[in-house]
Amino acid sequence: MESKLTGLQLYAMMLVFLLGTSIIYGTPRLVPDSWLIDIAAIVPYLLLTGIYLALFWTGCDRNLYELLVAAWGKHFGKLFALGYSVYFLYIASRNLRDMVELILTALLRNTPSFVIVLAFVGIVAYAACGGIIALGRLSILIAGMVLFFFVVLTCLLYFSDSIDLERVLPFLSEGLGAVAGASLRSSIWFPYGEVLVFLAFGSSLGGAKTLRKIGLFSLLSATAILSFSNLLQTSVLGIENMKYSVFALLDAARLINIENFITRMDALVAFIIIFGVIVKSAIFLYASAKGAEFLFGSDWRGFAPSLALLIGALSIKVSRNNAEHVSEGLVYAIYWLHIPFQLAIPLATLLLLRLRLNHKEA
Amino acid sequence: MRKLARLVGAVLLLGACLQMSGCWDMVEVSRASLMTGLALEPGHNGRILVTLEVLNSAETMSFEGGKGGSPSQLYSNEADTIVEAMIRMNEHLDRMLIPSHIRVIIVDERIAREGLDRFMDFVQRSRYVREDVTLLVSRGTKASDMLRVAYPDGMYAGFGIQSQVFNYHNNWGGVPDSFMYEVAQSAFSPGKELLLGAVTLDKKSDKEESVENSKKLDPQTLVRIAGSAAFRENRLIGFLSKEDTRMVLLVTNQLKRTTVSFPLDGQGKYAAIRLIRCHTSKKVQMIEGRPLISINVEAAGLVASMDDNLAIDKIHGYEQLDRLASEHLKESLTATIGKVQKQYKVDVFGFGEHLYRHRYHEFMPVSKEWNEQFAKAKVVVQVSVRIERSELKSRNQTQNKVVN
Amino acid sequence: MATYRFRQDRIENELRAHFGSSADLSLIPIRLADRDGLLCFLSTMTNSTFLMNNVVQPLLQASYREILFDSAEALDSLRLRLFGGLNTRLLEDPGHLPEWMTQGYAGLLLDGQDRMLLIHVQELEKRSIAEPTAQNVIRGPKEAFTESADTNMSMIRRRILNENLRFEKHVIGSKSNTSVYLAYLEGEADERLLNPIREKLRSARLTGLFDSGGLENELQSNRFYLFPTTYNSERPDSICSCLLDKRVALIVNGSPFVLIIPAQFTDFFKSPEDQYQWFVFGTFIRLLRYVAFLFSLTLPAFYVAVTCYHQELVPTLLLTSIMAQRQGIPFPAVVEMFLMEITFELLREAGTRMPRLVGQSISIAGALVLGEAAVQAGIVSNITVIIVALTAISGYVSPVYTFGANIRLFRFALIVLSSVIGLYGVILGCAYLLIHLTRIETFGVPYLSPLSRFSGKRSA
Amino acid sequence: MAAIGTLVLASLSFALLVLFDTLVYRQSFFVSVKRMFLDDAYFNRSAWTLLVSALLLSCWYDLRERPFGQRLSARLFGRRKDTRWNRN
Repeated sequence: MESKLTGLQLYAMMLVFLLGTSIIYGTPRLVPDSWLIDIAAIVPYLLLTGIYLALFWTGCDRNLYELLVAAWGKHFGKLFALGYSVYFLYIASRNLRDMVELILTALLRNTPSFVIVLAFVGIVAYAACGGIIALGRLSILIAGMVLFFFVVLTCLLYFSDSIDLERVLPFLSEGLGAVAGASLRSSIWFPYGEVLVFLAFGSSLGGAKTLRKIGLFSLLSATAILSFSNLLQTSVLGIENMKYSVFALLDAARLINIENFITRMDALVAFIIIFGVIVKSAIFLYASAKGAEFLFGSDWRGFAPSLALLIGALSIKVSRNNAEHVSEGLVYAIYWLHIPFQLAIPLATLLLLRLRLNHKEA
Repeated sequence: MRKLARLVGAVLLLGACLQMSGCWDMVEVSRASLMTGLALEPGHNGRILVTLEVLNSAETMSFEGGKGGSPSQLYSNEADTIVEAMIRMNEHLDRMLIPSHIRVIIVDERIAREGLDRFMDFVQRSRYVREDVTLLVSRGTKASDMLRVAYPDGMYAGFGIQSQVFNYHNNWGGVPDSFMYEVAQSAFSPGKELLLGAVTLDKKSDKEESVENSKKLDPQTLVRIAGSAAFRENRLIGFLSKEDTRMVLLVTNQLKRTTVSFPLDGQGKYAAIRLIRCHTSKKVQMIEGRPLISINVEAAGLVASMDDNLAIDKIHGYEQLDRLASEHLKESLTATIGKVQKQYKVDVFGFGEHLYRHRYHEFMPVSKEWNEQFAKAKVVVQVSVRIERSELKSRNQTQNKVVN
Repeated sequence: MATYRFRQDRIENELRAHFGSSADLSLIPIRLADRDGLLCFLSTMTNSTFLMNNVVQPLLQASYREILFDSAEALDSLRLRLFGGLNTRLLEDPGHLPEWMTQGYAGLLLDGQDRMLLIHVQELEKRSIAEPTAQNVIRGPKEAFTESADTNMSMIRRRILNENLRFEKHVIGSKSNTSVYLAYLEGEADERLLNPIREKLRSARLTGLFDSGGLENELQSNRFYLFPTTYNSERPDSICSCLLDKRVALIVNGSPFVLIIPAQFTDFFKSPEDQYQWFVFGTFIRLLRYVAFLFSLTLPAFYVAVTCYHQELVPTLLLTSIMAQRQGIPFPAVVEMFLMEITFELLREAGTRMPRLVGQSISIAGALVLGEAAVQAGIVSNITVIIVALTAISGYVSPVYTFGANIRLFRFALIVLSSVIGLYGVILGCAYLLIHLTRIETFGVPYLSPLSRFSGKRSA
Repeated sequence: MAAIGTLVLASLSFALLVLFDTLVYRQSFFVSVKRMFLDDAYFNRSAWTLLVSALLLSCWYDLRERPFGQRLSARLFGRRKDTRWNRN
């Protein structure tokens, strides 16, 4: 009864998914040329998505949780599936926390975060309950809006002549090695590794061949947009200024000033980021609801609203202040969550499945 | 099934509102008033005296129902930090203050000498203060006197000063546009020191300032632009004259349009050239430990006035004028750079930043004491002014004799 | 049981009992040769002159010609020879007679026959084809549908001279028995779309149906949809263009508005005039409609959010003039906005419900006097009146009138949201609307379907 | 089953948060458990209301599965067959 996602819907969904929260903070600025980080790390991304595609191809249209049970047997499989559900919930709560921070800084100051989280969670639950097809159509609209937003932002910045490409220099001041290191250390997991979530949709992805073609294409365009956004921020704010600004894109958008009338564009940035985070959180919620359905039996629509509220509760408790939030994400989350769940387990599952496949054929 | 999710959204949203009732960020506009100007002076024992210009919107020009009262009032308060002083304004002000529309921040000379860091953090961190706020240094007078100047027909001091600096910068270039944004830029980018606009006050009579005498033929007190203020590590070290500031803007490519007047042949005859577009390309390199700065200025202009009857209907006339203009510009440019090198020893031209950007490995070893390096740098200036047209008349009308 | 023999007097008493003392029942005893006969019909439903010329006259003349009225096949010969051209039918069971009479049939009865002859002589006063009132255009046909389904069908048939055009008749309403015609192009409309509609029409539980509006709720699969999922129009040319576009039309007898299923979001912004003009101008106007839709939805909420919550998003000069105007206004911005919105709704409702002559003066006087006086008295600020007027006007830009009603409801919701959590509420309101739009499906066709044509079966 | 599922997921994710707190603040597991659940109760109130409503919602969803629940929900939200609205 789950109908297939069309190509365009899948492309838009992956694009918005990849851009969702990484627009807010931009790639972590460990190296002066932060806009190179995304481009430098294209090869590792392709390897990572290659694993997922191979997993999907061998699993022939079964979703992630079924593959886990098929590879690891009933008990271990269920354990890993539980782990993945919690992992998706954790990432969703981190995304939600990113957005709440932006709202509390850019738009509202005294509103308690409870209200913001609650309103947002209601919307995400409603979006996720619509099923994957409605989410696909929604992300087409939002992908269009995000692209339009970047075009408008660049034109406005250009006309208020605050773009100065001189600020991008000195080019590769710390050499290519530093950039590659930074991209491996942080950027490969944060926006790109999470494409794993699409495996959880299984049959509604429309076949492995289309997934490979479209997945690759959306990955490349997401990298292009992200590095363009970083380049824009660097050319407007300058490398050093960007290092200490919490929301770099927001600071860049604040510099728009045309004839003292078209100014103060913070709302435009907040508008786009909220939509991006809605889609991303809805996808994560849908994936973990599917996991819960797989593990506990009852229909996933029953889980979606309560898991959404759970994400809300987690996002309030995930970190006490901004510094902890960022450091937790950059250092601890990578070693304790991203590497095992995005690299180790999928690779092991792939190998096990291949072994079982050869064993059965032999 | 979908009813469930919709029910969840609706019930919980309502529940939340009831639980914490009230609109947290609501500011009723008719009960609030705008902060449009900020003046900072040293207060008693190390505290900061903050003077705020609060707008009385009923009197501003946009509302014809005004009863002719002064469009803005000044309130001042003293505290250890600026934020606290601003927030505590309600000690003697009944309305809620909206900080997001400050147009001008005037820093007193005495505070600037101690260093800007003390108050820069709040201004950059707060989302209310925009990046295009004009930051000025008051020269020779108290900062709060600047905001006391009255402007005719409902114009308030904050807006007046900002448009004065804006127009002066665009038409003649004697003052940098000194946005808040530049403080952050110069603080971070190595090799470029901060240059802010400086304003002063010339008071004809010390009568108390009021709206009436702003309507008189020659207003008593006026805000005058006094060139610019040079900083080293965010500490004021000196003021530059308007002519020197124009040359600094020329080098940093911030000069929009200007008028240069130069002597023609020494007997008190002058020509004025209106420069429409000027562009400077810099080349900075370290030659055996000593920076060599070569500047190439190109400018396009038109003849504004000419006392002598140069033959500018002929080609050689234009070439002569070009040559004269270029030489004059070159002299004043080298003079300014020499003066800044000797007197202030601070690189407000951004040569260090250019070296940092283009020759990163040459700059890093000297980055710590770049100002000293700049002081002993060798400067080569090359100017080429191209005068394109002489507007309506070609020769000087008054001196044309029928028979000569 | 023995075949039932019709007796004139018994039928007469039955009909009188059945129709009671209703004035329009007319029973005319006639004598054919040596047989007694009865002509029964409802005078309001039949055209008496037509009846006299085409039925009674031939009968009387025929009575002394050679037609034998006592033979069993008398009715058959009568039917073929005398009433060849008319739509006639034979009836065995007298119980159904009243039902046929209400549909405009005249019953001819001969004593002793086992069957009765029914002649279709229905002829109702119809309104002539007039100009459209709700959706008028400058360039384009000026014909509009009328109340009678037959003329509407003829207007469609006139435009689409295609043998595949089908009109399926359905009867709806347990008490009113209104006839509803399902119009579609064979081969164009998809079976996956037709069957659910037929099934829905059959299972409609309405007691009476007097306008296509009543049918809209029935066809909507989920009552909580904020947006209308059936397009209605009184212009035959827009209906015909929809029919060619693989869609199905529903013509309700007695309603000038014809329904189109399934409708998409973009239909409500298409006016037929766009195709008849230069396409560039057409697209520009259509873009303008979308902008007006956004304006009428979010402008008041955006104004409230920006003036009350995010003053830093307003350029300084604009904010100073807003503040200058709002000096001394007793209400906070939210209450003021609500007041003005409700007064405008009041004015609009009064304007339409008032009889045509008085209506014009009320709406103009109301808007001017109320607006001006309120501002003079200092209850409302000028800028609020401007904003409310702008939103009210841009609410009517959509060619389909019913679409405007939904926007107005959601506008109030957005104002409440923006008064509680400011711009964040407005953004979330728009997000909810967007998600809602992408989730609406009518009969398997997604509401924003131009983005994705038939996306397979209905998702769960 | 939905209630149990949500409960398990909630407890596991909170355990994950506590694990991260121990790592980031380099304090013992029990200290971070105390800080997470017991300290500054006023600010935690919002998180607990969300958590409790999540669990209540999943219980309500379980209830709807059972026949008793269906009858209850039909009466509360169900759409009465011939509402006055339709019988115009």
